[in-house]
Amino acid sequence: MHASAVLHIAVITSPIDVSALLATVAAPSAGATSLFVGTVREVNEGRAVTGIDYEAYQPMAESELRAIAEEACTTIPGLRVAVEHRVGTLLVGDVSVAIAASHAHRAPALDGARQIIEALKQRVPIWKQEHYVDGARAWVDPTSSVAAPTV
Amino acid sequence: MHASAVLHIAVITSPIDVSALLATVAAPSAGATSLFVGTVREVNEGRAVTGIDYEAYQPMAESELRAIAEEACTTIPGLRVAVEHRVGTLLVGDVSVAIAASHAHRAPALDGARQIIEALKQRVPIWKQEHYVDGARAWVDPTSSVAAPTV
Amino acid sequence: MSIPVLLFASYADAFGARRLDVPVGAPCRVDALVNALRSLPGGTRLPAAPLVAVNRVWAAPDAMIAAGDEVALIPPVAGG
Amino acid sequence: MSIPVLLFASYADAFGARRLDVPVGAPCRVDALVNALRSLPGGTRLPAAPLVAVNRVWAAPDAMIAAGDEVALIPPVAGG
Repeated sequence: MHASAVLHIAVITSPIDVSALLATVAAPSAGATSLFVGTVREVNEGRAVTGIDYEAYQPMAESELRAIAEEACTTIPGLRVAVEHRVGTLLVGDVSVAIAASHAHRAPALDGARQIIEALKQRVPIWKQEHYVDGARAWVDPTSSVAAPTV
Repeated sequence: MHASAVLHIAVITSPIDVSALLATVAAPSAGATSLFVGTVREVNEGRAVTGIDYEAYQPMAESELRAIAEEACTTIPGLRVAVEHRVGTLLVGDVSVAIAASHAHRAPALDGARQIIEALKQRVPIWKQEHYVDGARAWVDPTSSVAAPTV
Repeated sequence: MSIPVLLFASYADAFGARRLDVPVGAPCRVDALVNALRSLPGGTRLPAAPLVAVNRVWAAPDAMIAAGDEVALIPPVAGG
Repeated sequence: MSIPVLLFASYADAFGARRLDVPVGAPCRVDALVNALRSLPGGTRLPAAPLVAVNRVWAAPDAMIAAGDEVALIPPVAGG
């Protein structure tokens, strides 16, 4: 069994290269890779979205992402992980987050990627302001059902 | 919510292009994509593997793959699916199977990809003969713990 | 008076062929065909309940095989 | 005699700034700092229990803030 490894963690403004993430976690010992990709959707809670501004508390976002990845590598020995989150202004269809997790076997790889995206959504200090077709903007607040309009 | 769709199913001999699969299931309505990739591992059950010959009962493999994908799209409304399995002689690190499943939300996308790989392993008439460093070859029989050596 | 059967992977190796004309008349039950296969050279290497597909669909032991059906003996699958 | 607090996203909008010097002396508890923030213009828009990070680590309401610590008020996160 290959050693667990957090191979790459980054919060970036440039486009995410999912192929590079897959290559990063590839290994002769890995028989399975699970890649989760989050993309900007054209609608959220019934409102047409044209784009999203992602903002991060950069240093803490990176340290939390690394902590989450390391926790996954601890609970899942042999897991190899690479995660990127993109910030700045993204358009519909742009990739906002990508998580690649590989392992000798499929169940740990699938569990690993899922564990990471769920933790990311809870703990990583990143926020998104949705831009709507009518020109309105609102910070998304998952803790309340309605996005808090700010414009 | 986008309609469910089995966008692409193929059993091929050429290398699998995972980026193309991701593009196939991409949609403005999809906020999440789960890609599962199976690769040839350098070792299986303790024996060093140099490569694998994959053989398929081609027409039934395709029809079972399509049936599995359609079942996933039925149980998970809004799921968009693309699946490719590669046959022929593959080397360590080559991609043998790739499943892309997208959806508006992450849980259905993650569930969909997983449901498909599990069903594929149960029902799709494809077989693998592992090549070992000592020149031996053996068809893998998941129903028995030991691969049945044939050479 | 025989039924052609497609063979794959370990079963093709066992019988030394990818296609075999099994000396049994159609129509017949799947399990009857399997029993006939057991008595052919290499047939002893078949497991207790080998999987069979008729016209590319999984077939139960009591399913009927008609003349002209595409019959395949399916080793334990190992895709992915 | 104030503690600089980093603000982000909806909180930066609420207070009209990305950084605020909160008129309270260090050391002080996290919840004391939050209460001081509530009384500033825009402070009423804070939720009941806003998240706070001290030196980039989540801090409980009873955690202590020392002089020089990096303190950030963290709106409900929405990554991914």
